[in-house]
Amino acid sequence: MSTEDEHPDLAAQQTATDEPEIDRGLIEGWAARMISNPDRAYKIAFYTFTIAFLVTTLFPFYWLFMLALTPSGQFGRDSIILTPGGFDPSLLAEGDLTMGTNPGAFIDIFTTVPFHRFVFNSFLIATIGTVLVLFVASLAGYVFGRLQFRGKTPLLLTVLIVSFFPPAAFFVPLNRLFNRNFDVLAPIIADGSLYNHPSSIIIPVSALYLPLAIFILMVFYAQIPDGLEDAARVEGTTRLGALFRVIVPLSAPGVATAGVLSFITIYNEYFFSSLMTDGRPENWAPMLEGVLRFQGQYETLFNLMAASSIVAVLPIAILVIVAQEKIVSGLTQGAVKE
Amino acid sequence: MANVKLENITKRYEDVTAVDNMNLDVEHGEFITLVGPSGCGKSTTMETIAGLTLPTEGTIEIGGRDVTNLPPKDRGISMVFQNIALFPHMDVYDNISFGLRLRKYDQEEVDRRVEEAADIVQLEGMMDRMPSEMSGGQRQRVAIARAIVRDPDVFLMDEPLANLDAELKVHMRTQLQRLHKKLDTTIIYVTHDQAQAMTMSNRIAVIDAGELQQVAAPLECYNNPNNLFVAGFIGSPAMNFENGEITEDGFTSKHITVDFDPAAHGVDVGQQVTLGVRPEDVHLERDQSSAAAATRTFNVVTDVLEPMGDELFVYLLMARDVEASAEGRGEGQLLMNLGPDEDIDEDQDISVVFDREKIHLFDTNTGDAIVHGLQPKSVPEP
Amino acid sequence: MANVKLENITKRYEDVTAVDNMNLDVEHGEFITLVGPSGCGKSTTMETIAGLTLPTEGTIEIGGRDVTNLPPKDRGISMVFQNIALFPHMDVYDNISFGLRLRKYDQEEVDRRVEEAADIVQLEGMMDRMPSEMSGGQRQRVAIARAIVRDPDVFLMDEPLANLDAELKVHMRTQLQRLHKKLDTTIIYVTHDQAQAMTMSNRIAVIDAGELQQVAAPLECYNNPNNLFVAGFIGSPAMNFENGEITEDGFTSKHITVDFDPAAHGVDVGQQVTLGVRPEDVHLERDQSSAAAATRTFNVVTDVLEPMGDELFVYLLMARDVEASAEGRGEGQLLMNLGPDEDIDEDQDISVVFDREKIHLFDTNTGDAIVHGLQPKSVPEP
Amino acid sequence: LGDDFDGIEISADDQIADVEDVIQESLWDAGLDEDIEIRILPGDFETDSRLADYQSALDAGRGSPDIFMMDSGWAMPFIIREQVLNLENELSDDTLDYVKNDYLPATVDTASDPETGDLHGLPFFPDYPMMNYRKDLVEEAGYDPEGEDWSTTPMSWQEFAEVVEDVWEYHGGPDGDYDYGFTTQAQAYEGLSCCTFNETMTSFGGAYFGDHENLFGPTGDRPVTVDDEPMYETIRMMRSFMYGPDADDAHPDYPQISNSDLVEFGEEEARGPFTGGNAIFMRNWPYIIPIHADEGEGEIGTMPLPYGVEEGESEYEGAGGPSHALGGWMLTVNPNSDATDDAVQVLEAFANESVMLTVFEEQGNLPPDPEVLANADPDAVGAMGPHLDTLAFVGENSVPRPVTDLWPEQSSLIYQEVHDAYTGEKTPEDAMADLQGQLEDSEQ
Amino acid sequence: MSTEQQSDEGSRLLMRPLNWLETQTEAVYAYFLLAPAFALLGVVAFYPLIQTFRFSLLEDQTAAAEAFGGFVGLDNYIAVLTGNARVPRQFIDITTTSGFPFLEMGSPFLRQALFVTLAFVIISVFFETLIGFGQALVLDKDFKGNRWVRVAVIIPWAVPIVIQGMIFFLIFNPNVGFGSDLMQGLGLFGSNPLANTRDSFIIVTVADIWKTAAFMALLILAGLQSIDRSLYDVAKVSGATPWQRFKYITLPLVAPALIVAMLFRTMDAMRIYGLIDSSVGCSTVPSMTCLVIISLDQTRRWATASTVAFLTAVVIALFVLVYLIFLRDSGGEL
Ligand SMILES: Nc1ncnc2c1ncn2[C@@H]1O[C@H](COP(=O)(O)OP(=O)(O)OP(=O)(O)O)[C@@H](O)[C@H]1O
Ligand SMILES: Nc1ncnc2c1ncn2[C@@H]1O[C@H](COP(=O)(O)OP(=O)(O)OP(=O)(O)O)[C@@H](O)[C@H]1O
Ligand SMILES: [Mg+2]
Ligand SMILES: [Mg+2]
Repeated sequence: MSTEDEHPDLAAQQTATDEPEIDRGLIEGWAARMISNPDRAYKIAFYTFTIAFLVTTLFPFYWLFMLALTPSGQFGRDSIILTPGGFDPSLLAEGDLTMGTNPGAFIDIFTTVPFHRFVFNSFLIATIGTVLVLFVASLAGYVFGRLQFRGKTPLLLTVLIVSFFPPAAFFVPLNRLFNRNFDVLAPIIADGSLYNHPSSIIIPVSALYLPLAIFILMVFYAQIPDGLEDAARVEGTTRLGALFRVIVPLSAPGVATAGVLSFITIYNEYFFSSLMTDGRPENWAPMLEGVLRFQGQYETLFNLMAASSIVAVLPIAILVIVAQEKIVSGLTQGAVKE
Repeated sequence: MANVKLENITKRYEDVTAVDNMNLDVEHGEFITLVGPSGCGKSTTMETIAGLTLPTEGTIEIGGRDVTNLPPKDRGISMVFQNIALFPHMDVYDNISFGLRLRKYDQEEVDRRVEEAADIVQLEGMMDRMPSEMSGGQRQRVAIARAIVRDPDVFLMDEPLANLDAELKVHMRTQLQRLHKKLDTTIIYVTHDQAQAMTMSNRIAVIDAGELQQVAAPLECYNNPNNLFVAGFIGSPAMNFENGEITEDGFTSKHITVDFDPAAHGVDVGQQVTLGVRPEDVHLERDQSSAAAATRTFNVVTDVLEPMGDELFVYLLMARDVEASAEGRGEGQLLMNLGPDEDIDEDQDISVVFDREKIHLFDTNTGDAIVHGLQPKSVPEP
Repeated sequence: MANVKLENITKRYEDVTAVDNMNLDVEHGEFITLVGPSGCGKSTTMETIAGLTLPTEGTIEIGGRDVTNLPPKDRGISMVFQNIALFPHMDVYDNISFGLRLRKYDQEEVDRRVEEAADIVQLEGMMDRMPSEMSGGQRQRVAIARAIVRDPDVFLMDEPLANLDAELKVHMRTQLQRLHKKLDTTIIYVTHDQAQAMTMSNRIAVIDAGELQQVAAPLECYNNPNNLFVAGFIGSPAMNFENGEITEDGFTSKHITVDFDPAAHGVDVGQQVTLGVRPEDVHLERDQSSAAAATRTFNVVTDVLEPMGDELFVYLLMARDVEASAEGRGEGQLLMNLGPDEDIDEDQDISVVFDREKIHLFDTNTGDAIVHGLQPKSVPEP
Repeated sequence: LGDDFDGIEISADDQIADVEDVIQESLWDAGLDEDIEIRILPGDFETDSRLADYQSALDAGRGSPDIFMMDSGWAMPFIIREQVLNLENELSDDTLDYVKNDYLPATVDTASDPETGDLHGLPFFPDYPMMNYRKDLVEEAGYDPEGEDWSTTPMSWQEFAEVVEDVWEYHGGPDGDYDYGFTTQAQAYEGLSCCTFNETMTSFGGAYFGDHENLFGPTGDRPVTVDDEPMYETIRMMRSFMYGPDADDAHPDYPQISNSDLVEFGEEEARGPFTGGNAIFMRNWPYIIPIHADEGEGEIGTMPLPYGVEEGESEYEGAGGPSHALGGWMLTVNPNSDATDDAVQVLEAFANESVMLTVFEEQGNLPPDPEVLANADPDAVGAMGPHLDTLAFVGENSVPRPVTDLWPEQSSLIYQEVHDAYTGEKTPEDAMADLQGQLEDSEQ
Repeated sequence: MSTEQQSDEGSRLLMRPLNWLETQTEAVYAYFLLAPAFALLGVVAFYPLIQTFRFSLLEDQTAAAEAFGGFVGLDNYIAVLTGNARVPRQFIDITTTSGFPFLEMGSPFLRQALFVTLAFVIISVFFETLIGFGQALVLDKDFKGNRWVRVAVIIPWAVPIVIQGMIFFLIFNPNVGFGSDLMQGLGLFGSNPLANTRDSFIIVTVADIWKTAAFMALLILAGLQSIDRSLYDVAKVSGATPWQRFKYITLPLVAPALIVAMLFRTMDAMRIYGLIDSSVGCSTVPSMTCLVIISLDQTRRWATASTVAFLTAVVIALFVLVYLIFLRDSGGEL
């Protein structure tokens, strides 16, 4: 099968070498080459775009990093642009390796509060939540994407309706529900209520994220050729088996995307988690609670917030790196003869 | 015992009836081939048997059990799909062993069977290729291996050899026949390849527009086709047809007359009939000895020659004034089949005879066969 | 002028060399067919010509222009893909008219051409079906229509008729030939179907494992194969081979001797050669008149019979003690081709002769052909 | 992983949670039953979120935490709704007496039901703003704060503005080393309506709801008095400070001593430049003093906030003269707790001088009993030491916020209109007229 | 009857319900598989929504422990729609006048929750889609280092909203950031962007685009990856230029994913709150959800909050209708 490895390279090299360049101005020659060789222009445009995207997406991060390195006393002295506040390279000569910055912020966040525990809580909650979401949404996505039955459209719309409401709209009833003491739960959970229990974060957040996951999976599952599901069923799977053994792996880009989106959402969730836990890391308070610990009634340790946000984003960066193999796996190619 | 029984199976899509009230009884251990024009409903029939499509009406039995509502996995079948349908995310080994792994066979057994199947389809050493890295024929062989690696009661094979070269086709043909004998399974097969249909099957089921036309042994269909459709469909190149009328003396058309006793053949004088004769039953006058009973001689003109290496197809015009229709054989055109070295040219006047015993008569209006082979004439020709 | 010229084309994948230093010169207006075993590199060659894959080495010219680095759209080609690859989101009309709409033909012209193409492939009235609602053969016909609706300089067709029934195949064959004449285009064709290869092509290019074996007119390949591979590959069923040695008197093997003058045929005494004879050049002793020059009689035993309707294949064992290998024809096995009504049984002792003029000799070690057709013996046989 | 702590949980903030052990010790020392353990939960970071948090806990009838630390800015609605325990019958008479007689009266008011006068919360610590200034810079410019006893002698806004202008000018003005002569908080947020605007317009003799006895209600039966001259004065003065006397709706008598960044400033934004050595005067809460001691530039001095008109010159009782918005926190008991008795005992222990002192030393949180502050040893309280005088003065001149059940929505109406007037989107007259209408509506 | 191996007893038991399912009709099967999703949604979404709807018909009660008073019918809705609700910024505040155009803004355009939200949604979703598509196309290409570019492009989406708000708040903070000076220098912003409704609106919009373009990119990328590459071969041979391949193959095939992405982006943008709250503040840029939260958390007017939430849902429903029509046209399942 051919891939995107088209010929621009070869073509570009060839024309580039036999182009007489002596008597042309630099720009003029360049323009002429662009015109005579659109592939090259295309390539340059491509890299320009890529770099522009990179700069715009990464700059705020870079800036956040600079903020983290700024010692607390340096806010407001001069604005932070490309270097952290208080940055003074001349200090290097005096043996100050930090050059007036405060890399210690990245240690302080673990010593002043157990930030790692907060991150762990969020990570665990997000992992469980994501698995739950993907499983439930897979079943529903399969139904909506691949089955024909009466009542499908109304049901699908019903799912969608959930996303019409601001999360706050669910809050008062849910708060009353989750804080009620259920005697049945008493043996499992300390006081029979879900307060301070991870499930009180996982359940509402998963449910509110469910419609998006269902829609994403529906779209991707619908695209898998029927032939493959048929083949799996003949080979001896149930329909559900075919879903998890064939349709899900083949929808890897969609599933991984839904997974990443849901993981990030749950990982960063704050609204429900701040209300369903008492804020102690032992009681499953989430990562964001940890970040916001650095924001007091009056004093806000922006540098520590920045440092902790950077640290908090790391697990997600790793997740994305791992998942991206799946996100970009374009596997269906040549699956069936059509 | 794994007989397969279709009873009144009908499958309707929105605007097409893909399968129309089909009744088919496949014996245990039988090798039956479904043939028919493209879009006639062969694949749909297979899918219904497999349980992948629910029939709109009718019931299906496999091994005496009503399976109409059973899921595919409980029907004891395996299937080669026309569209191949390899799992793109699995390598060859995983594709082939998929069904076995589902059934939790132990690793050794899986390996052994996969190796055996790969051997049969000549795919040794490709075990870790992905489908996207294989040629069309290789993919098809993986699909076959995936089906034969298990030993189900019924094999459904939809065009399993379409992308294979002649040699491999012959090889696979033999292998499938051996497998059939060895495993004592029932095989339902779809092919467009006459050679496969003729050589492999116990019976052929000829389908047209979703309706069963004839179910019989291959030679039976070839020699005694039920109707015009079967006659035209079975045999390649197809039978020659000539529309005409029954006269007192036999058959008369614009170009030819063949004389026989209408009464003795169950036709009425004046009846519109179509006469059919296969290309190999048209002989040069000088070879007329090879016909069991030659008709009178017809003078024809050669049109196009198609040398095939092992044989030579000669298109004939029954008269100089016949328009050579390029769209297959038209009225007044005739095809004959000669040895490869026959010394013949285009646009040459020659004389041919038909083999009387191989002449078929059909009712032009209903298409039903009337007679296969003309009886010797009661009154000897002068 | 749209000749196609491949010069030293090589295409390597990670672990396979799909095309190996191929040189091929296709004339303007020629119809050339690539044949070869599954996985030999036919599709890859087509993709290289189309510009979908960059060759690892070598250059390609179309119409005298070096197109090695041109994108497919600037090569003036159209292609039928082996995997069909219809656009799933377009109905039949949109699939067929895709290329035309890209080129902004006006609506009437598009309609006219689409109708014409649909007519050729017999898809009238299916214009608004989606690919998922069609049978395998119907989809393939859409793919063909999509390619022929434009008039490019070069047509590339990879197995375009694989899923069609015999009748349709013949129809399409004729249609493609007409199209070829009418449009005066160059066609490069891949097929596994001998009949197509033989009847349609001006020349056949036989490929094995990425290497070109012979490029010649179909009958040339059939009658004068360059080497053992071509001899075995072209012709279905394949040629019979017997390995033996040259003696003073001619050829001797475990089962047969054929006498001729080694010197006159350019072979040395003691040389290991393989004798080849096609099934249709093996005759019953009683029919030996039909052979131009019969060899001596061999006594053989019939093994399996395969009645095909229009002919009968008989597998022969050259001696009672030969093991009938089920894996195709092995040592000491022979296939012959008889008329359908020949009166013969399995396991019967019969005598056969070969046609001397149709005997081929190959060097067993190199595989190269030495002689096609034995000369009349200088010393008449007693 | 559930924990089985069965002591008393106090939801407070992060900083207080840090000194849990010290507080526990001092509570025990103050006579708390040794069996009663406390645990301080960090609670939420922001006062608004904490409000939401407590609201949902109380709405759902949740039993934990046992004690809430509530902002006096929003505790009143809970008290009015009887959602927190009425302490009147729970606390010992001694403690009740001590609180009602010796605690800063304004803090007791914000913790009591306005209708019945029943105490629902134990004031934990009050908070009041001061004017902070860079003593070193002021002295360089030729002033003598100590000699002139700035620390307990309030200036008028006019005097103040001139001093600031002068000092700023001395150091180069807007183009010199200091971007701001003066910083305060004028962002559109609670702090504007409860505090900075409130205290400034009060010092000009204005009032939201007429006489100060109306501050805690009764809602609906009190006048709305925002469309009034002191309000315009305050706004015009602030506009002069930010945009200069020549700007639209600016007060021509006041010089420019800052810039329009103030409309984006909350506490931290105001503190940043000051601590960072970029501002000379700043209105802020005492929390900045330990921070400044740690990392700030120069020497810090404090004084009361300036006043607009003399005390008593106001049309409304209680308004006029130096005014300092009273903030602060109280402890309330969760009635759903299954250990209310223990929780009340913990409160009793908090009403103890040594506990107050411990908290003051550890956290810089002022004792609710002014006597304790007065008796504190300046050397024992760290950075706060030099500022005890000012704090005492400021405490006496504090003005509570008008918290009722309607305050949260009235507050946002106020800060939005005031902010619009500050930024010049509306004239002071329009803004206050609009506000008058809105407040009257909400009072119904 | 089958010669195939039987799985062990345990998994047979487990298989039994699955097998039972296999033999049911498509509809029964569908309902069965939907059960978990609807059970979850039922408890966490539908039940609360019914409650919330009930709340919206009750009277607010700020001075009692119970937040709701008696039944008042649609009074809350009328109050909110006529600009008379007890909220600091109105949902919609239009009065009729006698002269042309007969309608007059009661407060400025960007101070009315409905309008500020609509403007925000239209602008941000438009640019997010555009930029996200561009990013996805870049990410879809094979080039050196693309895995890192991919991570870089996706990562803004991983930043918690509060932090994102903080970043933009600080960038435009006069003390810390450089944003105000820069934008003033360019003549785009006034002196105090965070205090200016228009400037703040732009900041929030840009911040949102910065963050959520990645969401679009991710979904579109997944859509792109699911396209059978051999279709591009066919298109190339048919003579399609890269643009035509995009238009006729990529776009229609990615459309279902794209529309779902846009649909959810739109719904999300309609509910914007966290970003505003943590950067410029709800009083400067009052979105619909801002009103909900203010009434919920600050003023404890829960009936009003419920009413605004339901009105928000109605507005979103109207938008969704448009999408569903597109989704249907694009051949998506529905
Ligand atoms: N993408 C790929 N990566 C690795 N190997 C490949 C790839 N594509 C094809 N091949 C290998 O290259 C060889 C030639 O393949 P090609 O598709 O050209 O065969 P073919 O002659 O068309 O065969 P068939 O008749 O079965 O279609 C095969 O061995 C195949 O496995
Ligand atoms: N999903 C579908 N929706 C509508 N019509 C369909 C569908 N599937 C098949 N058909 C139609 O049903 C008829 C029978 O199709 P089927 O696939 O069984 O044909 P076939 O005999 O296998 O043909 P071929 O030899 O071309 O594969 C065809 O006319 C086809 O167009
Ligand atoms: Mg089919
Ligand atoms: Mg191929």
